[in-house]
Amino acid sequence: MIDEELVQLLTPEGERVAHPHYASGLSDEQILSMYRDMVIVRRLCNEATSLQRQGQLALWAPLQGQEGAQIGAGRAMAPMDFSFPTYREHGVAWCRGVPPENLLRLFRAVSNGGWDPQKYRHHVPTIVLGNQVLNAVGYAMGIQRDGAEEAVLAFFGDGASSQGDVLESFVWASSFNTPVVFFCQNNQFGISTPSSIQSKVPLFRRARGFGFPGVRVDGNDLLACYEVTRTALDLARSGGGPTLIEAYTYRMGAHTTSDDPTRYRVDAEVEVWKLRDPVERIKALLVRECRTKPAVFAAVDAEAEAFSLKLRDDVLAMGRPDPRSMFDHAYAQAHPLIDEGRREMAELGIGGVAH
Amino acid sequence: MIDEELVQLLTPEGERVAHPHYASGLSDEQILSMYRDMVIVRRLCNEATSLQRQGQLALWAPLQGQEGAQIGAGRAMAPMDFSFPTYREHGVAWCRGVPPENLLRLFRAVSNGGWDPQKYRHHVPTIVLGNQVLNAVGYAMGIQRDGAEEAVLAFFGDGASSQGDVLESFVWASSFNTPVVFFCQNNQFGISTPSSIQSKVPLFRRARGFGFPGVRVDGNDLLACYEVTRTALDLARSGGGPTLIEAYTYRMGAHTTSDDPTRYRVDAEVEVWKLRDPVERIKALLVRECRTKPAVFAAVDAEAEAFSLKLRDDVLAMGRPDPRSMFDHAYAQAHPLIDEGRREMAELGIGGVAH
Amino acid sequence: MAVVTMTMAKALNEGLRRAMEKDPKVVLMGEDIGKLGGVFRITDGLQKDFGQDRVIDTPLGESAIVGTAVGLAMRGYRTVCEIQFDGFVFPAFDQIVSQVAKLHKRSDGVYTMGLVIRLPFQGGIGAIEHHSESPEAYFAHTPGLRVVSCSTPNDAYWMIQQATHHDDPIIFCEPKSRYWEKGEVDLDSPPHDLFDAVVRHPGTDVTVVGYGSSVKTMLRAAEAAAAEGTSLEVIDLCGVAPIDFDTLERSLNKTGRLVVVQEAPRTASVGSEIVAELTERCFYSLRAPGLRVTGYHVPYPPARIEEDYRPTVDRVLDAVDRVMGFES
Amino acid sequence: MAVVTMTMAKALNEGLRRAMEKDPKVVLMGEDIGKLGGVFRITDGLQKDFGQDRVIDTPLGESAIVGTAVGLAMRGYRTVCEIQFDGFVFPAFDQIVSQVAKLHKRSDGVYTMGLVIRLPFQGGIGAIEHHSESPEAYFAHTPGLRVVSCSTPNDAYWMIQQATHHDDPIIFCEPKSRYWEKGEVDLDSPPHDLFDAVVRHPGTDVTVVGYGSSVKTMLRAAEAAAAEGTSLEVIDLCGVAPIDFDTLERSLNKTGRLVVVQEAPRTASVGSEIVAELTERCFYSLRAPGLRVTGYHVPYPPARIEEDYRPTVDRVLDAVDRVMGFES
Ligand SMILES: Cc1ncc(C[n+]2csc(CCOP(=O)(O)OP(=O)(O)O)c2C)c(N)n1
Ligand SMILES: Cc1ncc(C[n+]2csc(CCOP(=O)(O)OP(=O)(O)O)c2C)c(N)n1
Ligand SMILES: [Mg+2]
Ligand SMILES: [Mg+2]
Repeated sequence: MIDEELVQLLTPEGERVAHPHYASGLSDEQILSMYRDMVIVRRLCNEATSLQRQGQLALWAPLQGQEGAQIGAGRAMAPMDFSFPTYREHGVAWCRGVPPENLLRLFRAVSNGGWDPQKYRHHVPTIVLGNQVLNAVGYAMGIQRDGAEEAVLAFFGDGASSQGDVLESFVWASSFNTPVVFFCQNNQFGISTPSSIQSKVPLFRRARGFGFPGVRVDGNDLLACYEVTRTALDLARSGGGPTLIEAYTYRMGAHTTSDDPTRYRVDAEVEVWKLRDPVERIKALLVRECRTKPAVFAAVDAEAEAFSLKLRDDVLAMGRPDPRSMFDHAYAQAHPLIDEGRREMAELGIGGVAH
Repeated sequence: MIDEELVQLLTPEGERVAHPHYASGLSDEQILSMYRDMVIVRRLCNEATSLQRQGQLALWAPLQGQEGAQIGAGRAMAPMDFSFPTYREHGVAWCRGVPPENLLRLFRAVSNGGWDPQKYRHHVPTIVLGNQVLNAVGYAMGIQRDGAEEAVLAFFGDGASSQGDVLESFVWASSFNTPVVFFCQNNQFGISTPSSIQSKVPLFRRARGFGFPGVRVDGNDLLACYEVTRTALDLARSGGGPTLIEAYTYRMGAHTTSDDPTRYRVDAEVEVWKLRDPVERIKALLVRECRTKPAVFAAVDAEAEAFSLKLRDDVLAMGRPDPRSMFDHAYAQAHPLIDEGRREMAELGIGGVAH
Repeated sequence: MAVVTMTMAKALNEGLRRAMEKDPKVVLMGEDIGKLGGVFRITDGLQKDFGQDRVIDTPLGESAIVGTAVGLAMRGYRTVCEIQFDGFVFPAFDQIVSQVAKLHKRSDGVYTMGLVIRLPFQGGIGAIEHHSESPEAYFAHTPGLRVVSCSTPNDAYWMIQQATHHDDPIIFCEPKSRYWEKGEVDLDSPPHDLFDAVVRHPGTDVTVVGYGSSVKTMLRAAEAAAAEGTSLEVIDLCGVAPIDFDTLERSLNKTGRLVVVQEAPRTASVGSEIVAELTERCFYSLRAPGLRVTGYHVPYPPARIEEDYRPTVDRVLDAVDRVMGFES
Repeated sequence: MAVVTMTMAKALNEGLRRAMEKDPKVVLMGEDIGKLGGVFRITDGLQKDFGQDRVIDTPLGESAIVGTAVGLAMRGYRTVCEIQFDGFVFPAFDQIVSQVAKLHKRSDGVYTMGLVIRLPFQGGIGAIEHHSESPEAYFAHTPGLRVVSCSTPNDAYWMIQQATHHDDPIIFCEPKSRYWEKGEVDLDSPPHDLFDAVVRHPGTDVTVVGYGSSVKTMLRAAEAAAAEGTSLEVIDLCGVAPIDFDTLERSLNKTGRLVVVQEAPRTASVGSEIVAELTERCFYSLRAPGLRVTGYHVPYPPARIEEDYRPTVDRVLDAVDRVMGFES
């Protein structure tokens, strides 16, 4: 499965490997800090899963197994870069500074977005697969017109890679040489559909035929994901055009809390991938190379624990939105049917005093 | 412009060139017969253009310059193969036996189709760019389910190559290994848009990244187009899966009779391509190698002339359809709104006696 | 007579199974419909029994699902496409409107587009965005298409078979909030023709019309209204396009009052059509204008407030009061 | 006051030019709009004057045109997208319905989707299939969108500017059969607000409502009817969604009779909406049911018979007769 086309800077055992084009320049502190990110988003994910089990969330899309790809990519972004997630990029959102409770608003079904995308330079989730990738290319066209030194990071999955919108994005990005990096997390499944149904050849190879480079990176290798993404974003920012990154990884958990993966995959496969756990890999590196003390790991765990308790409280505190809010921001300018809806709801006595 | 990736069996001067993978096995008679096809469809095209100028057609989409690609591809098909054209594949339709006057029904605006696609195993035109390519893949999936030894030839242009539908077709054809050959005539323009805006790299290279082979062929070289297409169709028919053929050619005329190409390209370019005329190239070959006599060429010309006179008569004889025919075949089974429409039209006294 | 109690999900599954048994040209296509049995398990077990060639797990892409179904139809196959959720039908919209709806016509009747596009539609299951849409008006507006919706397991069982064997393309709208509700299914004979509207509750004062998830809401409204002395005639459209206007007309000529209920937004909707057409047909019988109880003109809201978006019994009763009040 | 006579095509061109001059964030995108100036030459000369960064010749792909316009809007740009013909808007339908219509809401108002999608629509130019469609109902039905249509050069000049500077996404429907008709354009001040319906011909007996190409048909019908002694009040919607119902209501309360004219098919259409809504608003004023004169429920026919598909003066007069006859 691991082939020579795969960029790897760290073995599954956490040992460094050399690569002809990429080398990690991260300091021990940076690695530790990214390890902390991974631990926290995994904890976030576990907490969200149990909140869902307890009926506090409508749904949850876990990221377990993809922490290396997401934290690697997320931390590689410059502050002014802009990211376009799907519904699973919790790790990237975390790196961008999106408050975790905001991240859960979608899944608590109190919002269709959840945060100010402009503030965090991280778009709200796009659920219609592939739509956001074209939006990302358009945003990058805006960067070009503004003459800004910024880049866009567009996320999608192996499943979405088959959608027309994603493929058209490749055409446009190449044609206009836009500063966009396509980050495809090939977690090997689109719900139950194995990625082999989407492509018989490694996905990153698709880029070449559209006129720009593609790279396959070990998605469970934080260091490699970071370096490959940083390099591609630098290239994009400096006018070098798009890159497609395929982060080859594995969805350890279910597609969402509604999913039952036992119907379509065997435990043995999951077990194999546990040995490639991106978090454990960095932990091994930290222990061996950076001599990180057990107390440090304990502190991270404690922080994650405290974080999750606060997250739980924050979620439980999220009340039901005022039904009248459905009329807010449906349009930017006055609209008679919005006024009428508000009036009707007020007459029905819904949502308190009409405004 | 001509590069080593281009399959060529004949120079622009009509001299044979060797190719490591392809060789022409066509007899002199076959070549002459295909020359005749080319002359006739070119004549058809000229006739249609003048019919349009005289107000007898609503529109015409000329094929001049693409005769080599279309007759080469069309003649390479086996009788049970099925082709999916755009609106410009008059040469292919001719090869499939579609009566030329039927071909003009669309352009005389008396039909949205024009012939029985099942009879000629040549689909009616698809105008929404790219739609037919997915339909072609689906048809090929049907062939697989029937266990038939047939293949599908799907046509589209360099412009359409950017459409999501075409790109999704690549995904599906590869995934299901369908017996379909994609035939892209890169005539270097989508209306005014140069193909360099659609792709910065040769289009045929796109196939590789989707997991199947791509070939670039000199689209003005009848022999090469024939051999490359035949080989790809054979492969498809025998379970070898899809191929993308890019026939590199040039649209000598306007996009359609509504178009004014002087707005976006220079005469000099057109002049250069005149030297690569696919019809003249075969004529040169016939003269030099097959020692075809002037009388034979004269006979072909005469036949084309007679053909065009008959075509003109046939077109002029095409009356206005009965308006009530708009209700026929809108649905396959009874529908109240169709009955109502028929009734209303009858009450308005349109289209003669109601049926 | 074999009558079995089952959920609508199971009834659809059994109906598809029977349609596949009857005609070997019936194939199913969609994302995750094979091994997984679909996210709603509507196709559960069918791939195991009919094989991968007839129950096809596809790559991801709705345009391609429908676009290839068109090609399969040209080859004589009847494809039942599953669109995973209502909100994901739009990538296929072009193929539906430009090819599915028009190819029978364009080929002068040579090809029939006897394919079915199954859409789990409407809201009420607490889902996230794009999973609760009611896109039926888009399809009803499009010549060449037909639209139906089932509201009971028995109808589901029979209508999916009728739709599969029908020669025109049919958008088959399944009210996903009703998937798990049980009902009796008569395995021997269909309850009605595919496009027949069905009077679910006879009444005399107000004709209340809807389909899919709204049927339950209307029936509950009828109960509540009855307690107040108002008699509602509840009609389940079943055929959303074409609409069985004869049945509606008969009812309206009796009651003189009309309320239409739908989750979809109001503007240029199926409800608009019903009111406009029935006003024309029953002008002299009308005692009040037909009223529409619909979703609001906003994007479908987050699920925590969806019940204030979807027509409620209260809102239906409110409209009933208004049409009843018109004469006083 | 500068009043200049020009075609609608030229008026749109001048309007776009003025919008681009006023706001440097306005960009145009589409197939063949630059060098060629668009197949209808609406953008003629604009690339030359504003450069390739503001008048963008795109690769071929409508989903991408609209999808990237969404990203540009997030970045503060106002993109005017040209869809080459009505029938080619469907590949972009998903982006329009799922992103353009919803992103202002989904971002809690952070992003405005102030983009315009220009659609040369309706028939009457003898074109081949997919070049004569009237898809406005799809967009009118969709919350988050707005739809307008111009029918005169003056309106075209002003409405394209108003639409471009508007903060909501607008589907801008241009009646292509009117592109080459000339009219006076007042360069100094707009004739009305963007969504205002305009009484094009005052009358007392029947309110006749339409938009785009139908306006001319209605005006000719008004002339013919006048000769017969019937007075039609012709109203040009301009705003197709939302509709200026107040203006329509005022007229209908006066005339008591309504005819709606559109090229689009009838079912669940803008015409259905007008009849349904006005029946509700003006029930007691109505002397006859509102009638709809529309395209038939068939795929748009070959152009040689399109004039029997599109509403004609005869068919409008026939409907007028019918609403006038209701009381006798
Ligand atoms: C257009 C569209 N079709 C279908 C779906 C339903 N759906 C949600 S996630 C998913 C699988 C996506 O797989 P992938 O792109 O690999 O992302 P992953 O879930 O693995 O992160 C599907 C089919 C959707 N959201 N959008
Ligand atoms: C979906 C769609 N968008 C736009 C058009 C309008 N249009 C017709 S032909 C054409 C250019 C097509 O170029 P290409 O695919 O290279 O084919 P060619 O005309 O060169 O044969 C365009 C944009 C269309 N027919 N369909
Ligand atoms: Mg995946
Ligand atoms: Mg071309």
